[in-house]
Amino acid sequence: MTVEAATAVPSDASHEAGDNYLTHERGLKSWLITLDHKRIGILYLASVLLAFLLGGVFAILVRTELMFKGQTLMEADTYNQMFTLHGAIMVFLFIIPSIPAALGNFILPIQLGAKDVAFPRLNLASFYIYMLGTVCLVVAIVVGEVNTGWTLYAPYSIGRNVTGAGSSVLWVTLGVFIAGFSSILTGVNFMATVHKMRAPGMHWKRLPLFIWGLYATAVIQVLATPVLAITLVLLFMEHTLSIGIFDPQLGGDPVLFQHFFWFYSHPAVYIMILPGMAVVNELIATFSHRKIFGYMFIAMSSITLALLSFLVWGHHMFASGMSEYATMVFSALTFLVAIPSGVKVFNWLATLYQGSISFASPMLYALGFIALFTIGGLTGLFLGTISTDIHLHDTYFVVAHFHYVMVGGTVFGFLGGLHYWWPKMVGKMYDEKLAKISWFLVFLGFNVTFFSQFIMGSQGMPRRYYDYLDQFQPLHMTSSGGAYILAVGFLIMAYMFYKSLRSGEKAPPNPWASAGYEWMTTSPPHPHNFEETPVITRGPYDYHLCTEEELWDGFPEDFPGEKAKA
Amino acid sequence: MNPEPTIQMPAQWSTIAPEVDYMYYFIYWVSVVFTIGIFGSMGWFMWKYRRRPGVKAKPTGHNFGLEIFWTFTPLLLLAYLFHAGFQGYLHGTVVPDDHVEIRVRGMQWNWEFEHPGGVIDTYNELKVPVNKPVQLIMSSNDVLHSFYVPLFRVKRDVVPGMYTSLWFEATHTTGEVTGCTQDAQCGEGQSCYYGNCIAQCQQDSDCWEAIGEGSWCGGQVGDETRICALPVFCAEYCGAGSGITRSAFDDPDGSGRNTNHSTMMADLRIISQEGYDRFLEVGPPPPAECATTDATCEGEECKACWGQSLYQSSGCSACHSSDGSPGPAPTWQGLWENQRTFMNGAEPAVADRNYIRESILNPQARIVEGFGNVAMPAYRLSDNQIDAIIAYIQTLSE
Amino acid sequence: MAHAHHGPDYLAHHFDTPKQQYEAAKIGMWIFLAQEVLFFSGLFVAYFIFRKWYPEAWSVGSHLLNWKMGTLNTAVLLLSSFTAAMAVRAAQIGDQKGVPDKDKRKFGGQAWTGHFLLLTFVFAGAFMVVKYFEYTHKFHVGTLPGQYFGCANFECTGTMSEELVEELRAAIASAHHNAGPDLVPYHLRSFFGLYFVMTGLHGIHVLIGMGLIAWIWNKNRKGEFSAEYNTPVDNVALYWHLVDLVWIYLFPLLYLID
Amino acid sequence: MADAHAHAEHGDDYYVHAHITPARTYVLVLATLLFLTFLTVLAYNVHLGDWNLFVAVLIATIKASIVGTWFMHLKYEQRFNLIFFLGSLFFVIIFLGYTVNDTEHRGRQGTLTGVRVDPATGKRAFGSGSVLQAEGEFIRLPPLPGEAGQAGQEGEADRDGEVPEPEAAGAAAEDGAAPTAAGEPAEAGDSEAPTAGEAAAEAGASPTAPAEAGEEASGATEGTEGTEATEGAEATEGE
Repeated sequence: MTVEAATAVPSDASHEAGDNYLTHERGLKSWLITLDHKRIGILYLASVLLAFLLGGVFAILVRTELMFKGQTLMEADTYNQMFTLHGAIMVFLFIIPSIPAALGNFILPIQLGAKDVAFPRLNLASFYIYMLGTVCLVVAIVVGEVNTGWTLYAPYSIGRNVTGAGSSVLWVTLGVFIAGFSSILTGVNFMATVHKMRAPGMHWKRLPLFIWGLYATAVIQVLATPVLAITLVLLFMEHTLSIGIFDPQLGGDPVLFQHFFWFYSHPAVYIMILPGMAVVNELIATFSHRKIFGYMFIAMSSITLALLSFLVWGHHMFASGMSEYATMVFSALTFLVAIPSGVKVFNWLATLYQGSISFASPMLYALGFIALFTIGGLTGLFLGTISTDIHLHDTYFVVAHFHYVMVGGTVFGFLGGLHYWWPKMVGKMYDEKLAKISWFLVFLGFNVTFFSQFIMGSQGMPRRYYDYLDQFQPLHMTSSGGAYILAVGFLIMAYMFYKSLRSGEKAPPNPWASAGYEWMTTSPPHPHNFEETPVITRGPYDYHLCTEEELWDGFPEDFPGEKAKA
Repeated sequence: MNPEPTIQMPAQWSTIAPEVDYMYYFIYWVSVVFTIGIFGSMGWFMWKYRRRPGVKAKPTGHNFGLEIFWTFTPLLLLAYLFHAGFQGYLHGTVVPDDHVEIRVRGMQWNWEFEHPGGVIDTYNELKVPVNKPVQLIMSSNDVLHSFYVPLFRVKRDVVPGMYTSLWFEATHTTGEVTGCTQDAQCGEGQSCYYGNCIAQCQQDSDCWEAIGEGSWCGGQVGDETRICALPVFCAEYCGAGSGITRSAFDDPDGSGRNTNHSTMMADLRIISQEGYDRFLEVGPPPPAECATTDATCEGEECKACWGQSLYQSSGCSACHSSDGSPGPAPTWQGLWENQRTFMNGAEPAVADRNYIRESILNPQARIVEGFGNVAMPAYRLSDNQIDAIIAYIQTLSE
Repeated sequence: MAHAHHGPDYLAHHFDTPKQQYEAAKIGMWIFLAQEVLFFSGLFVAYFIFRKWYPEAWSVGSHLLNWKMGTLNTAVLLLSSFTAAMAVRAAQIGDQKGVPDKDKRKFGGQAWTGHFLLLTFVFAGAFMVVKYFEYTHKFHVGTLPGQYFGCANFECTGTMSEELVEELRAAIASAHHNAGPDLVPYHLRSFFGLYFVMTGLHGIHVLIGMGLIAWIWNKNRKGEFSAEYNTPVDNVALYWHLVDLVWIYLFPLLYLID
Repeated sequence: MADAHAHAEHGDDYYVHAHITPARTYVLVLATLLFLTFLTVLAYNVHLGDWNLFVAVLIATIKASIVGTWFMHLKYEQRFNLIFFLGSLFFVIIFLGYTVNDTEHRGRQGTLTGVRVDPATGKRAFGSGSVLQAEGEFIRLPPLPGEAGQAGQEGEADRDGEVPEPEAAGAAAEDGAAPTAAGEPAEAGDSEAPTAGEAAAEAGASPTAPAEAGEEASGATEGTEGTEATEGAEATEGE
């Protein structure tokens, strides 16, 4: 490895050799008021995993209810609350912060060779803001009756003069509003960090693609989230004061709410998927031992996606009574999104070509990502084409499509990243065999769950239905069965990580023999990430510049697992 | 009779369905080609370049031409998709001139259909003529709804405070056209419905056999005879009944239908033009338990029965009692030909046929002394229905 | 390597140079300001759409506002922006001696920073006082948003207060777009809905700004800023200017559209 | 960045060198801003119709750029900050432009899609709020005390007690002199001005009616077509 220190001055005389961020300070307090981006990343990780668990429980309840025609578990109204909470929690508390705030917080400064993010206090603040938002959402769950769907469409969510949502919607609104600021502040922090905190020698063309992806995400977070905030303010005011902006009873326009909502929520889809793609770049390069093909094209496709994401929100509204002119423009622009997405997939394939492909568990997630994202992306064509969208809109086809993108994309990216960086984070290896078993179950379960939903959707099964016609019984049964397989896969994974924490083998600094910058430091990293500020002399994927030994054994210590295979 | 449904798409029942399906399958095959290409090459690379001792990855080169190729050639395909999709959309938007206009009102959780001439159909039942363009002009009273008929491939949100519209032209009837006037004139297991013989059913699969897959066994749940129809869904989420409730419409027939977003479904019956004209003439039919023949209700007994049914299903019972007990509105017991005094300055009058008729159609015209607190909504009922209610009120005074 | 121990006191441990720290802070602030722009944008979008749909309501609504108070507030905010800019300048010059350019040193130094910050604070307070009078008048009369329009003090008695009737009469008479004498546009409700949300959110920003200015003023009093290090003053002033920028648009759009 | 200053002797890149603007410039900027404020108020008092809005926005934009350039130091700021801040305005324009592309073009192609008032019949769409349906886009001012004989034609509004309707009922409740006007559709309907009469008639209908109370309110027109409503209302007054 060609890491050179600029000077030989030790970073901090008080640090003993082998000191790392986990052992540097001890006690609960040291965690709660930490300014270390790594610890904040871990805090986020724990929180989003809890949110994932909660959202997952709701998902299982929803699927169980739908397993049989008629009432299976719960009343129709309870069912409505379940899918609302599943959506709201998964979107706002899990997917959006998952990769940027949890993995990104941990990895981004290390990859940059920085000691911390630009604004550590802001970073901690954004975590607590996120927690405050979570508390509000939990209050909403406890006081009950949130049954608006995660989209909070007006006028149902206004709940005035119609059979609408009760005041618990206000708690959701508040929770999402607050959590949104967490997202904004993370974005601000990452952008400033990427601009100003890069290690010497790391010019923009040497930036790891993970960071390019997170940078593009941050741009969206900063520019789109405030629009959600103002939408929620208006909704809140409409609910409490009846200001007459979205409420047709008072001359407002409910379709305007959808414009406001999707101006944020469409870019938010890219807040979700771009980091997933970003992780996959790292995984593909590491486990193929090959420089990413078309580095600049991938980097620019991330930025392009971020910008395009602001231009296409109307494709959620083709059936909503929007004008035909707007429909035309939005449909045309929507197709442009396919271009950068396609570029990424093609480039990943080209990277695999002539590589040296290892099938370690993170790579399985990356390959799974490509497969599922391909399906998710191609089914997007059905929805971008207006005439077919009219038929498919608000059916299970849409549900399946966005689960393929968000679960098959983001969650697979997140899990791949979690497996990949787990040794770096906790300093321990995990049981590769269990990891592979759980991957298989998750991959299988996911496809069984959601592929059947494509067929239901095109056959005309509307979404958010508590009950269904006879003809959909077999498919709903299949879908619910898949959900259980998925759940078992996740349980095994949870056990696997738990086992690793308890009794995992000690991880070497670079278990995957990666050329990435973050593997240059110890596992777990030094409190300041690197003992000495690294000077970057090559790109993050320049495997051809690595020595034979580095490529096969990792560095600087041996990694038994990889070596045994070799 | 009808084009068979495929594993992916339901049967085609409207004139625009083939065009939508063509686009669907076009994209489907494009996707299949791409999927095979991507999965195939991925699988091949995974096998061919799996990690083996001593075999290094080849350094990545540059191929600017290739990058440009796969960045820009998909644009051609995408341009075509946009063009064709938008064209199809416009076909679904611009209505042919010789269409029938039907006014649709969505409300939690019922559909109300008003036909030309002001005939308001039974809740959740839409009759349309076959082979005739039908334009629906829709708006909603409360929250967003969405009118969706999968077999027609049409969908449009129903937005409060705004009109939306869609049109379709059905290509098949949901029954056989025989010009019947009584059930006896139709085959076994069929009902005579405005001159059309429509299959009776117990469950959806009966209708699949009779008129094709995707149809369903509609009608009011609880009726003895139910007849086949196409399902109309509300595709946009419109909530559940846990908030403020409007009791009258929560559970019109006590069967558990129409209490929720997922129960907001309607029956779509496609009948012959003659049958439709007849419907416009006589209005919606009495419930099956009251009459044996369609749409006509001969005899006071049938009318009173119908009236009682309407008393329940239209929500009158929420305010008007039928046994003389006090309520927010005057009781119907002993109402007939009773002397009424009014609070807003109108002359006292006798509750006769004309008075009851006015009270239903324009309830605020004269308000009975002591009942100023509740504003009764105006009801749009056909003449036959009003007669039935009057007959029912008469029976309560005997 | 420059670590916390090696640089000046104000240099945080994870930065290498004051310049890096300064630029990071500035870039962060500007990104945050861009966020603020989009935050307010939603209101302006709603404003323009409803303005196009309901011109009479907007026209009559603007005549129901007191443009003199609006003008006064604009002047006050511009002055506060000026003093904020001067405070930054004073902090940038710092207390260092021996700077040859006399003009540059005029109004410079810690003392002047404090004075200008205090002035800014006072102007901000004045703005809020004027706002307070405007709001209380509207509460009193009943020019309130949405369903509360016509309900003095949010108590809907079903009767419009006489003052409101008088004001409406005058506003309708002078409004450029109106439907005829004595015809009140229904959508005044939406106008005042937007008016209160827009000015209310702006007012909250002013209050936050006042808090920040007070905080910076105190830091300055303790002598934490110098010619080398004055980033917080700079950033708070930037925030304050943004608050001013928003008002620069709100004022004509709400008060002066005729 | 990090590489240039590993030594005790710091180069130019170590400390911040802010650009200090002369106080005179700031005073000049302030004066310009105050002058422009004066100008915008001046323009307000000249009746330019829709151009008033345009002029107001134009002057505001000039003022905003002056504040940005000098007070916020954008003139001396790093290029990225300038680009990003101005770039955010680009997204605002997209937001506004695309949304207006919808709101301003509804009902152009399919004349019935997206409009609030049916252009053929003048009927207002279901769900616009029963009050709005009944009274149209405009409400008459209630008469001042002493102006007898001008009964407000609004119906009594909130019988169900759910929707407080402030000025509806205002006059009706108090003005005992005209008991038949409020909530008395039959009479109003008989009046000689048929269209307005109907509008008034329906005003009495329930605000929360599930059926379409008062959809025929002819006074209900689109906001921009104020004249029709005016006629309707005046006709009522004439009864």
